[in-house]
Amino acid sequence: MKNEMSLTLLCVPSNVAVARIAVATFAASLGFSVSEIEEIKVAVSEAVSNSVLHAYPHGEGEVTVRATTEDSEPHGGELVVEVRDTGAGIPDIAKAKEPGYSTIPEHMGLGLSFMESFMDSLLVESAPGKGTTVRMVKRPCRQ
Amino acid sequence: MKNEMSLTLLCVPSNVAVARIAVATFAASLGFSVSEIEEIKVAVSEAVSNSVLHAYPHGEGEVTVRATTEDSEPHGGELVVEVRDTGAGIPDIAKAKEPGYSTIPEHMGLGLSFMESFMDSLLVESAPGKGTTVRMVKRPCRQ
Amino acid sequence: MSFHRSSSCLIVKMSGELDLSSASVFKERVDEELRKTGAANLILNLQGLDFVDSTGLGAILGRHRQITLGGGKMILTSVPPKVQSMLEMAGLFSVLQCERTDKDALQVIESPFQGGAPR
Amino acid sequence: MSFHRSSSCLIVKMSGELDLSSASVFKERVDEELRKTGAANLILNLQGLDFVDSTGLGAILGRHRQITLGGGKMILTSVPPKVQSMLEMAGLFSVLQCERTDKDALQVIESPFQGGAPR
Ligand SMILES: Nc1ncnc2c1ncn2[C@@H]1O[C@H](COP(=O)(O)OP(=O)(O)O)[C@@H](O)[C@H]1O
Ligand SMILES: Nc1ncnc2c1ncn2[C@@H]1O[C@H](COP(=O)(O)OP(=O)(O)O)[C@@H](O)[C@H]1O
Repeated sequence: MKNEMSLTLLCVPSNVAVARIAVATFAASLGFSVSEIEEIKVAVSEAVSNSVLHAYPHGEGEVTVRATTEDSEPHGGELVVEVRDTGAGIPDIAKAKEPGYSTIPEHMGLGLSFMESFMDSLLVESAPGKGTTVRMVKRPCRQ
Repeated sequence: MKNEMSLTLLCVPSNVAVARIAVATFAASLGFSVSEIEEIKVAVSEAVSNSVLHAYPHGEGEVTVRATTEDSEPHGGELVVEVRDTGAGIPDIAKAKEPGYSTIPEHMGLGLSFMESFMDSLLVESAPGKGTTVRMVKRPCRQ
Repeated sequence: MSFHRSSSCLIVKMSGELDLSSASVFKERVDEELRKTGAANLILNLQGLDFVDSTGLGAILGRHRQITLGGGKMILTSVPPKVQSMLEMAGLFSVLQCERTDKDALQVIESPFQGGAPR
Repeated sequence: MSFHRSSSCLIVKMSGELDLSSASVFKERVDEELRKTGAANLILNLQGLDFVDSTGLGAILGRHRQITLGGGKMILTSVPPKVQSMLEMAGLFSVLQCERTDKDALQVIESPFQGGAPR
């Protein structure tokens, strides 16, 4: 089924749950298993947490979560999630993706690794000063 | 706490749940009771169902759900939800609000009544051919 | 949603949410089950129902109309408080009969004095 | 989240979600409870934990660091399968000790041979 949602949120911690629960409910119609939905929730949580934590160190900002499903082959039943902010950006994406690398001391540096593990594909686009877009795709396993 | 969300959805039945669950999660930080959150879910469900059912009889369309909370007095802790479509509009709002009035045979005609009962205030703005905006406000009771 | 059959009565245990999206599935599945079993009476157990809105109530009322037209009886059981107050608001509390348990409802349906279609 | 005290050990039963929003509440409340009770060891029962992400795991690891620095022992119990696989991915399975039940964990902590701070 073709479907689209676009959710824009203020970058505050309590909105991370809004984003992951909205996308999980949106994805439910695609026939993902319970544990696949859990994986989608973690991936969205990581991406939106990153925008909240890293994108706007000096003030307020927004993050937009777009999700789409297509009904045309060969993309039948595919969930695409795009998380976009217009914040600080990532100077070195390869470095950011290394497990354990974080620019915030108390943090794990595992956000991007979890997105990569839990979704079928991950694409990070970022330009310092312009912002970051994370694009993730997942297909239900039983299809 | 000041907070904002804006969610745009394709008008398909499965997105009604996306809207009500997103707003319920968004509202959770305001300290509503469990049963108040249930009431918010019903009201949002009714408003978004109306856009899906009535706004675009001849094709595809979108509905946008905006929710905000303010931290400035006297609106401290107030949830404002606005559900907007750009569809058919309502020719006679007073008539539409009558309990039991529906232009679709199998339906109850109770959507607007439930919004009015479950929220503290309801404002309907509509112009035939232009679309409909429903604005609802609710404050947590224990405040 | 799960189905049970007891003499002339179909018992449907509801679960999850009943809204615009699930109402059509609910209608189809209940109607199919009524056809398959030939049951004249219907018990809807609402215990597991997490959410219902006016579209969901409409779907429940629709089953009531159909069962009543066929001379049968429809009874709601284990009605959660929040659903109860919505039924009251909707003025449906007088139309839709409610009983506490499935057993109570079965007794009402099977009693020769209280009506309900014959077995 | 609920707290129980058993000899030198604080037992915290987790519930709900542990993410960026709740992690700070979790830290504050556990640290306050550790201070109030003076407990040197910590058992985190994860049975009721519905959701955790890397920020949540970071908050758990933070408590582990603190307890270990103080010479105590921290043990996770009733770890749900999905949390277990995230701990494995994060390479934390070797760092964070897990036991099946709170009782098992208490035995480990109170055994003089297995370490843990004295009562
Ligand atoms: N949206 C973003 N905006 C700016 N920087 C980001 C963003 N996402 C990730 N980063 C950078 O990449 C690093 C690694 O990210 P990640 O793997 O998610 O770990 P963590 O969020 O725990 O630091 C972050 O510490 C941050 O410096
Ligand atoms: N967003 C909308 N766009 C167009 N018409 C609407 C919209 N919302 C409500 N209406 C009209 O108002 C009537 C009453 O609405 P409501 O009380 O919600 O009952 P119901 O949705 O069950 O018909 C509808 O039948 C419809 O004709």
